[in-house]
Amino acid sequence: MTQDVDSPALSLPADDWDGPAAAASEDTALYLELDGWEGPLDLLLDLARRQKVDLRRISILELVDQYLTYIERAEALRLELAADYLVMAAWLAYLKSAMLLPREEQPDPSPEELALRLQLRLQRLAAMRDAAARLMGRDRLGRDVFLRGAPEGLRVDRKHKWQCDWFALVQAYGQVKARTQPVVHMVRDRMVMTLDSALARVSSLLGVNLDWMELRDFLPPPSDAAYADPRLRRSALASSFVAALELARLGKAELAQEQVFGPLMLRGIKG
Amino acid sequence: MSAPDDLVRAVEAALFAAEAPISAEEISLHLGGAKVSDALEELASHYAGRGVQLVRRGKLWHFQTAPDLAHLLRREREESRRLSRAATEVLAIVAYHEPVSRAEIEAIRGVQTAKGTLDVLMEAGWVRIAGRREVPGRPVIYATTPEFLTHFGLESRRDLPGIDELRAAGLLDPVEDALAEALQEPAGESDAPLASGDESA
Amino acid sequence: MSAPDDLVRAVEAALFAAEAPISAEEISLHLGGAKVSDALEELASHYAGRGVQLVRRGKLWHFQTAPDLAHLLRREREESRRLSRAATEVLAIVAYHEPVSRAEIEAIRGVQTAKGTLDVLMEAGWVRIAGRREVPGRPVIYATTPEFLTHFGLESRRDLPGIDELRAAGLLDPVEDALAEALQEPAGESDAPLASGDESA
Repeated sequence: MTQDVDSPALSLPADDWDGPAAAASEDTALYLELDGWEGPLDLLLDLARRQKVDLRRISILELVDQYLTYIERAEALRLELAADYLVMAAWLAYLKSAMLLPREEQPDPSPEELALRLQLRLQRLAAMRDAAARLMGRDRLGRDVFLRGAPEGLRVDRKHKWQCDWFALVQAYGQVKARTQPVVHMVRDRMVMTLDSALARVSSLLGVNLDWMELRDFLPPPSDAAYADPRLRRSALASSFVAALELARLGKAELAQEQVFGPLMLRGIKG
Repeated sequence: MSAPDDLVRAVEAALFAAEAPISAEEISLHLGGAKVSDALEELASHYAGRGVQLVRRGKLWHFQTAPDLAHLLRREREESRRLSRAATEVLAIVAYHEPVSRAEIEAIRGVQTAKGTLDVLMEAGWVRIAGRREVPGRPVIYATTPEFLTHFGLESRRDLPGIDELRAAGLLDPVEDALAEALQEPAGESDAPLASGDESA
Repeated sequence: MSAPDDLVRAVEAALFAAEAPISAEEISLHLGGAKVSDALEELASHYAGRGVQLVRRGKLWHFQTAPDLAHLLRREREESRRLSRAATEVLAIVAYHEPVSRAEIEAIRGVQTAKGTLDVLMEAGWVRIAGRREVPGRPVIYATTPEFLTHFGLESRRDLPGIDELRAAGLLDPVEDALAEALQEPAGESDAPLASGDESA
């Protein structure tokens, strides 16, 4: 039941439609321009209004006939019709045949219900179309009534009340001074385990043990007084790790780690 | 004629000076929080019948020229772009049914509504997005704006032309509701719409 | 009050809607050549004493809000805002080094100082232009105002703590430490790490 308004199928020269389009009644000449309608419901409403009776008392049968005549005529003139119009035509033809059947043979849903539904839809569309016209006909601002042409304007001047306290002020100055003071960088002398000594230690231990061992086991034991300082132990761990990588690179060791952050296992390679 | 008091004068001046319709609250803010509703009423009645009138649209008030003088004042410059028929229909549907989804608009019109149609109405400032309907798909729903009331000279949506009659006639209810109701009526009455040509004359 | 006649109403509406002051001849043209001078006089006297007045300037007429109400058309709103970190630094430098030029402020801060920062301080009423330095380029020099002393509760600038006191209070800690601490916090909140409760009173 829907149709694209912009469908090019509907743009036709108006010349094609100079004569009466409907043969049903000569006095209601239908000057039908195909692009004058927004879809089949719009066309049906227009046809219904030509019956010049209240939409609640409209003859659906007559309406169906008019629509089908219109579509047939358009097809006879080999006008391209949008699919929506044809779908509606098929549905209305079905409705008409159902309505003509004896009451006991009527299908479900009943033709009364289908016809009523169509009628209700037409009523609602007509109501909104009238409402739109009445809305547009009101005294509209800028067209019928006017605001003051040159208002002085109401102004709101925003004024900031700035907040700052003594401490923030003094502290800011302290930070400026601190930031611009010459700074001397001191690097503290720290005990480290050198890479060379770690390399020597790890490779000698690998030589005596062919099983997987965790990297930490290669470190000097904490009982070793020289390595009691935790910072030196961290250095030893780092150096031993680099040593392990180096040995793996040289093909003298294998590394394995089962999970992220899991223990790093190390094993010597024979030969 | 009695001279207006200071508050009335001040409210009058604020309304004249305002560049756009203004609420009582906003006027009150300008006047140091004074209660302005009585002054507004007094002004509205003072200006009734004059060439300029004080009108209320929703929560907003403004002065405007009297509608019966339109023919004298209508500007020469070309009328602002006319709305297409599709756009006026969509606007009416939004106004009379709000809040309403695009699918509901399309169900009434029987055609798809081009995206641009709603955009035009939103650009004009008459329609806004009013949230989403809490049903599957959460469709966007549309409603009218305060500017819509101002532009079309409506005090509120209750002033929409014919809205009471349409509501009483059930023409603002969905087709399904109306159908269910109609089918419950005695069969004799529901035949009427199906009457063939000769009966409907 | 007698109702205005149609001509008066039309003149009133035309004057109201006019986008600029308008002459009697022009109004007359709008109204099909009617003689409008009496209507203008009647309107001028009707509006005398109201919040809006019809005034004549030379040959041109226009409505304007009553001059005694002009102050109502402008409303001030004060918003409290915290001085930015950069502005606080600049204010401190001006306070410690005044009078000082912008180039000197930048040399002390080690960063460029946006013009807007000094404007804010002048808007706040804490910094003023104190003349020009008699060196090439004659740069503007800035100093603090009496309001500055009042706001910060200082008898004179000599009440500002000296460098030694700042150091004792930990306010001259090496930048690295302050920076490291500041970086652990959301930007802009870097004040706190240096604050020690009892001093901030």
